[in-house]
Amino acid sequence: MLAVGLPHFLVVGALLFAFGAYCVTTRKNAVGILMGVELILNAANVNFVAFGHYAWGGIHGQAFALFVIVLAAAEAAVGLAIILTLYHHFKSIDVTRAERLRD
Amino acid sequence: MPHVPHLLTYAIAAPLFGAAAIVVLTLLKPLLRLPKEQLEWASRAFALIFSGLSFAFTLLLWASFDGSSTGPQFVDHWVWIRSFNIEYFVGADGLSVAMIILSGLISFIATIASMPWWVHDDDHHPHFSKRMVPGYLALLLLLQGAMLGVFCALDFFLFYVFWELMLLRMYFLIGIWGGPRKEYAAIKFFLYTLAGSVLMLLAVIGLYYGSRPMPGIPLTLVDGTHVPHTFDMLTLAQLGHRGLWDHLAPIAGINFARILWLGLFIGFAIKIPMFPFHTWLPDAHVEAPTPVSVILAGVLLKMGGYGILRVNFDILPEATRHFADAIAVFGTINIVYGAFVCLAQKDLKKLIAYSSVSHMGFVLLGMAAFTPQALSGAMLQMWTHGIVSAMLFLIVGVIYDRAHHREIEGFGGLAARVPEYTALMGLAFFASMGLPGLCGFVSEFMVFYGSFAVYRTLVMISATSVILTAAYYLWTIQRMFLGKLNAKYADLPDVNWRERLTLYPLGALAIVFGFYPQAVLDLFNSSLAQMSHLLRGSF
Amino acid sequence: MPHTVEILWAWLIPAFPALGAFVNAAFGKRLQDRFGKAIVHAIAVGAMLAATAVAWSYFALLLGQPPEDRYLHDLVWHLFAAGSLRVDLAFALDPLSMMMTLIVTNVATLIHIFSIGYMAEEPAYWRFFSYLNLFVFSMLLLVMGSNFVLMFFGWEGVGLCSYLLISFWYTDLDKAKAGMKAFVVNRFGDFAFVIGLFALLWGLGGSWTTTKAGGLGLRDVYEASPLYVPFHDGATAAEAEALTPMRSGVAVGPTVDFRELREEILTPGTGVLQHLKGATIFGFPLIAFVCILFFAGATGKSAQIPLYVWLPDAMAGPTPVSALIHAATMVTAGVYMVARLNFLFALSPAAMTVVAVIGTLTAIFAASIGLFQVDIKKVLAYSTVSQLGYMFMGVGVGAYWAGCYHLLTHAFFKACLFLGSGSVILACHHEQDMRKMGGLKDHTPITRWTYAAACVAISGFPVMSGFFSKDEILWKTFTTQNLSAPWIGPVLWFVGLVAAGGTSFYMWRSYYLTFWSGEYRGASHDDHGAHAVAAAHDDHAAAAHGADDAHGGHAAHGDAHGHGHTPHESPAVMTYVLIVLAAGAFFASFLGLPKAWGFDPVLERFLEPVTGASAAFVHFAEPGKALEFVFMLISVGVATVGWLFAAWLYRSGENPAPALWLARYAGIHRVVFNKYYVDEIYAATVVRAGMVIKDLAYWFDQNVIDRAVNFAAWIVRFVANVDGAIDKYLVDGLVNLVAELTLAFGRGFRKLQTGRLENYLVGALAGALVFVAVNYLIH
Amino acid sequence: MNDAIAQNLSSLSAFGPETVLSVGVLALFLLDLAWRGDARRPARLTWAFAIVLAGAAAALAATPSSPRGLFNHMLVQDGLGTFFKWLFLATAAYTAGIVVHSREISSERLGEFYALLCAILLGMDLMAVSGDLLMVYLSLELVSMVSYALAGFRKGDVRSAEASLKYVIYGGVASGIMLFGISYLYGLFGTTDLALLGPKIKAFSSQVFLTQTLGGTAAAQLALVVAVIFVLAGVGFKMASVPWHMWCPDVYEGAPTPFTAFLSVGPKAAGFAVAIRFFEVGFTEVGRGGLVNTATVPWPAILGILAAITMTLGNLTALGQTNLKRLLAYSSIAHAGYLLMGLAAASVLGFQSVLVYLVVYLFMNLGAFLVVTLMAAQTGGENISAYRGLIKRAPLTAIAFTIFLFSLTGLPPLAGFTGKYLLFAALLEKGGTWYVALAIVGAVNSAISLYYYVRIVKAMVLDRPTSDSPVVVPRTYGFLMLGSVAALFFFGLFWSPLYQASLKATETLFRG
Repeated sequence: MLAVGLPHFLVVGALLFAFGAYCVTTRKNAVGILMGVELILNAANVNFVAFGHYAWGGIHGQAFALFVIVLAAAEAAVGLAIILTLYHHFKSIDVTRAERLRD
Repeated sequence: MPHVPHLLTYAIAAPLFGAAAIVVLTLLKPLLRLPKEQLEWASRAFALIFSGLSFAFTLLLWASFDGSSTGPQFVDHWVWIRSFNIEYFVGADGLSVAMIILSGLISFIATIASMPWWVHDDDHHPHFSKRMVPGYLALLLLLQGAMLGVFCALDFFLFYVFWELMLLRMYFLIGIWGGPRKEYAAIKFFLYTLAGSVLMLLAVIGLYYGSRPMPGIPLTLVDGTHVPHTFDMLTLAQLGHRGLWDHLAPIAGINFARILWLGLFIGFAIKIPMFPFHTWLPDAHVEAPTPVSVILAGVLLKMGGYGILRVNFDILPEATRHFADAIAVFGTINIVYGAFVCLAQKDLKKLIAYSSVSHMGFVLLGMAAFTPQALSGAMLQMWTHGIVSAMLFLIVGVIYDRAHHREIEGFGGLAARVPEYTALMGLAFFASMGLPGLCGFVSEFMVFYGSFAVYRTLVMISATSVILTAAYYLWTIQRMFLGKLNAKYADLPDVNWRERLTLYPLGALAIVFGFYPQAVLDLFNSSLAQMSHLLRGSF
Repeated sequence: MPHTVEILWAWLIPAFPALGAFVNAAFGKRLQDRFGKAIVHAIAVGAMLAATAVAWSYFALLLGQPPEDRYLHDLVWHLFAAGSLRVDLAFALDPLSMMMTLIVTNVATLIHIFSIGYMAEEPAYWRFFSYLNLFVFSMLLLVMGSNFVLMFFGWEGVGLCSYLLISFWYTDLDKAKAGMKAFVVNRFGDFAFVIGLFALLWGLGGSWTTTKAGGLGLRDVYEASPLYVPFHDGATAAEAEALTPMRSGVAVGPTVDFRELREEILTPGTGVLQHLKGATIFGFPLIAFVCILFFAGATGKSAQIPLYVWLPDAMAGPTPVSALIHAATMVTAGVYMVARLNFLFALSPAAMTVVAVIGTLTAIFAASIGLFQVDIKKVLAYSTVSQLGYMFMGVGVGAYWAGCYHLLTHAFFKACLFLGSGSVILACHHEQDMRKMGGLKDHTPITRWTYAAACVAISGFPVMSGFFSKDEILWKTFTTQNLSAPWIGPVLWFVGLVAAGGTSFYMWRSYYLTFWSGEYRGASHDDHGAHAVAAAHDDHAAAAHGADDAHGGHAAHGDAHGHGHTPHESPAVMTYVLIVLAAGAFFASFLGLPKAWGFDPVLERFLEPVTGASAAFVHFAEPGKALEFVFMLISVGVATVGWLFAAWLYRSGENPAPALWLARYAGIHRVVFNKYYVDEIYAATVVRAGMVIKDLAYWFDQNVIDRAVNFAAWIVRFVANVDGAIDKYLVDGLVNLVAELTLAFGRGFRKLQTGRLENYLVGALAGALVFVAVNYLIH
Repeated sequence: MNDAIAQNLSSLSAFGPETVLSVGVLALFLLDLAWRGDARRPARLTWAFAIVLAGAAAALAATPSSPRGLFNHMLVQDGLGTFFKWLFLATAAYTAGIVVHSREISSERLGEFYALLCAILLGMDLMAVSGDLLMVYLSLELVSMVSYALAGFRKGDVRSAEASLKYVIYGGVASGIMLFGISYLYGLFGTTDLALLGPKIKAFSSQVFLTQTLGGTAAAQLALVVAVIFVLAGVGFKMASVPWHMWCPDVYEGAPTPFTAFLSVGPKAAGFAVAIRFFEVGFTEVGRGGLVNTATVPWPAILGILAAITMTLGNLTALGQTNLKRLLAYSSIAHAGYLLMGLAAASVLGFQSVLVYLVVYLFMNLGAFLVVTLMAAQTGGENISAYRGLIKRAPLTAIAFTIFLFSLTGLPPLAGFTGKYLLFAALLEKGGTWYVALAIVGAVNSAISLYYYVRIVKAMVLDRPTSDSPVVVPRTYGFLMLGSVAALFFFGLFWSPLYQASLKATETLFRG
């Protein structure tokens, strides 16, 4: 039987991070990018929880993950608010439109 | 002569104080309801008084200086920034005393030359002596204080601070009150010299951290506190004499002392200016107003030579020995190359600027030879060049103020119209070309004599400047003064009193030091003999 | 060391002229405006008279000493010192410098007096006399200085005065250029002189160290410390000893003092002589190197091949100047120097040969050019060059006293000739072309007779001093044994003899053309422009007037010359001077009546203490009195042939031969008349090279160094792809491949900041990953 | 359990400034609402903000700085934290001084601005005293999130909106990366407490368990490198160091100028505070005669390379800028590079030099932004061309700006020189080829930086003015400029006090 252990979770975490990274670097949609950020944060969460459970015990990892979840929500809120403002200006949430500030 | 306490501090502080007075007066202008005119004249009076005061202090220094002693005299020594063992430490010794006096003299002359006198220039381009007068004079005084500070400072950090200070002042003096391409010239000057001085800063810090107490050489502050490192240049020199730097860990496989030496030397060489770091000089000179040119040529270039003697030679003798041949070669290039470039000049001021390049080459060549004659000759060359080049630039200023151009070919036959001016220019030219009986000769002779023992071929090459210098100066005289009078200048006025006040003293000095150079040599001969001993010592 | 007489007031001799020069320079114009010209020349001549008086009084003092002690020394102050180098401002009067001092003061006084008349119409009278006094001051420094440095002070000082006086009428650009040429050409000589001096001093530096046969190398310098021991710090006995090591009671080591140098070389046992003889520099024997360089310096000042080109042009100066500087005094400085250093030159046969050969060549070369000159002053100029050649011949073969004697006699007769020509020129209203003179013997009798007397002297007839001095030189040349090869002497003698014949011819030619050859031709100005040279000289004259114009003096000038075109004798103040000089040229004979005639030459005895220094090294054959008489006869014969030939050709003014020959040998004439195109050759080589190098150097400065500097800035600029604002700062421009590459690089940098968020994010992530990778890999 | 509560309660005594600020945030929001419609509202709000700051300062002064852990080692109390808190307070006060006369923050929203500023201040304070990576993350997020809001504070301004968008996304990614790194650190060592991490990292090679779990030393090593670099990315984002700097010019340009001013000093300093703690505690120990790098990751080299790249890129890119805010943004990137040199030195003097430099930087950079704000308000121009001939229109402002710029260049006798001197001194004290090379890079960069600073000076002093109308300088600005100039001169000539303060702040760091 295949025992699910720490390495598996770590691989999942790394994959999530990679997907998140891919997402933020390729999406043109601001909301999509924000989702990529969420993926990255959750990749970290997976790591925290997995490490906490398999390697160190205690609730430290889980607690950390909870904080992250809360903050991720807050960040998403702020981010969406700003995207909304931008939408008022550009009537679009395509970030490639926002390139007035450049050299 | 009575020993005046804090003499050097007074000399440095007088111009700084004058500048402060002008600034305060300017700030109070609205309060006192001073008319612009009155403010300007008050500034001028302040400048003359404080610059003159500073000059008087340096004269007093000359009168009471003991040339036979090689240690520092008139020392002022306080702890300044204790946490870094930085001290306010000024003093005059054989290496610096002549330069201190020279900068006092030239500063005062330059201040006189900054007085306005020309009434009918057009309103769009007023004469520099009438533009933003308080600012100009305050900067000029600050520059003078900083220059004196550089020569007096015996704490390396203090030295560096003064060094950088004068850089900034110069930038503004050229940039604001200069000629048509002033911005280009100012920024070129600034970048060039800043590039040199940042390297210098690193080397200064490197020396500081390389220093450590040695048997018999404790490192202490003036209050007796023992410290691990020091900025005291005299102590650093003692450490250098004992070969401390040669034991520092090498950097990238290269002797660290030599890297430090190069860092310092490039900073100074730019000031001298040594080929190929010289191209800022013609531009800066051409664009600078006359008094600034006077200071630039008369004092600033000497800082390079002084710095090399004080720092490279005294603190890093071993590396100096290693690089001596290179210095001599560059000195020779300076001399000959500068002279040839002079021949090609059409702008009078540029010609004189390049002649400075040529003449400062003697300083390099003389220093590289290490013999007491050559070292004394190099120092004397700095002194005489200070006097003569200042006079030359004043002379250029005279004609520029009148004709509003400096094209040599644009004049002709002026001797018939302005005989006094012609005579003064002739005197300055002949002094500059090293005619015996005028001050340039003795220094060149001593440099050649002292260097011939070491660099025979280089001296022979350099001595061709005897011919070239005569050629370019006489050619200039011929083109400007001889022949038929150019009708455009039929009404050219001769020198006026303000110009006489600046030119005659310098002219007289050029003759006096031509026949009695020993008066100056006595100031530094023993120190330089000692240095010569040191540099040749461990061969 | 022989006894030295310390004196206190020798400095007065140069000081009086210096004072005169200063007063006239500073206040002369105002004095002249207020009190007239008399006050100016009163000051100048007064200064000269005072100096002369002091000089004579010291002459008396000198004669009072026993011959070996005739050395008066006056230390004024230490000029400068560093290390073991010590240079004094000190004057020394030994027989040689005494002779020179007397020549300078007396002849100069006479010429000052002559100038009162000659320059009477010059508005810048005060300037002229100031320059003259300054010249005398410098010349006195030159001859009286006790050391090389002071001699060099004078050496350069006379050069300066020569420059000032040649370009005295500076509004004429040609004259100004002549002055510049004189100075710059002289500087070539000075260059050689100082190098020679440094080489000598360097050689002496190693004189007491046994290992350094070839002088000192870089490392040796630091070991052979005596040259460099601190001056003030010579505290310990060892250092003091090292500073001035004593050998055989004489301080040895580098010294600029003639006397000390002589002592350390000549005193047996110091080892200096042996050292110098063995030393080499750049592979040459040191002494030959030094002496030849010194002589090269002399060729500049004394107008010898190859640096003589300036002297003919120097005739642009006022005629008294030509007489004083370019005939009697300054140009003899080189001869004086060689005579002064006879103990050095005598050590090197090679150097002596060079001196003698160059002197002889100059004598014949200049004489040949002199044959065809039409400008009276040019004739005299080439004659001077030629006569200086004789002097060098004399000092070159080792007959130092003979060279000095010729120097003395030449001072008289050449000054007389020049002043005579000045008188003629004044008579002909500033006409210098002899073809426009003629028949002056009736108009200017005193000038004519003094000129004739001087011609007798220079051509070498045994009634005047020139014969004795020249013949002594020729005789010594024939008998010398001091040159590199024994046959050189006789060959030089023969060449010198031919030159003497030429001298006789062209001097008499000038005499006949000027004073005989029919009637005065100056009235007709028909041939204006017919001869380029003549035209040029007219221009000179015109320009001279132009100069007066500039000083607003034309009216006065016109009045003074208002009496048409008739020549007139000069005022008494000038003619008396001519008479005195002619008499001097005669009486100088008694100083050097030859041994062959049973006399003991006075001057030879007098100069013995100086020239005797080399006695041990110079030798002459003694073929007997009979042969000497034969040689004298040959000399006289050659001179007579030259005279008669000139008389036949030019006396009547109707002999068609000159014109005929001129036409037939036009090619040769042109070459010789144009001084063998030496000036043009110099222009094409030395001057051209200088001009090319200067252009190259400046081009290099502007286009390589400055661009390199700007390039550094440009790199920075391109990296940032700066907009036009910065262009203003760094406009010097540089477009090349490297800059283009940098530009591309810069675009890449700029691209980073696209303003596009996703690129930023890629940057952030990729940056982090790159760092991870790099760290992981290098770890 | 009671122990923990007791400890938390006792920790509160050292939590004074933060408490005051927390209360202040709420109070300011409430007052903003309460005074709505009042004509004197801006002045009263400013006073209120000043009172909050004063309260925080008083609380800070009353807080002991003897080192100890607070709240279960979530926070620490030590000299370093106190030093930074003072620095932040000063920055906030200065910013308040700037904002009062800025046209970019409308008076209706002033209260909001102050409240948010207070919140950032709270976040930065927490950053400076974070003793645990969790706290680092939380406080950093606090600072970031409020910053996003403030960057887009100008309603209706598209550039402001764009700036805040870029900021929020970039910041989100950066903090995500950092968090991921933290997760690995936690995984490797089982703790996020910085004080505990240190010894564990030092004993890393003996971590048998992990090497087995993670499949060998190499993998563990990779994990550690990833972790450290990722944490550095989060911190580097705050410091604006390459390659995490790209948000900086755009945000600086788009954000309201007073906030840009604050941003250029406050969060940057906070980033350095975290960096000092993270790298010092985790990666060095005190050896004989100095600090020794013990970690298996060559972090001084990483930081050194980062420093060199950051300052070079910052300076070179700044050369071409004509918009002053953008130019100062690149300049601030370059300054991050200079500061990184101090971290790279990994010595007491290195950390000290960072602290001193930050103080000096506060005066000169805020001074520069003060002038920029003034000019934007008076002439509406942010471009360099708007500064032409300023010396004629506002001589004292021009002189003050010149002094700020020269101080930024690092010319004596101005304080910028002091800072730079100490940085170079720290490098050369360490010695060795690479440190000397880094110092030379720094020196050359100083020279390059002069070039663009002087361009501004040149425009102000040498060029002809575009308009003759004088620029009116509000009195507050005048005092601030004068004070900054005085401070720059004072710290340039007598920097012993500053140096002593930094010594006091850092001496508690190396307790081992």
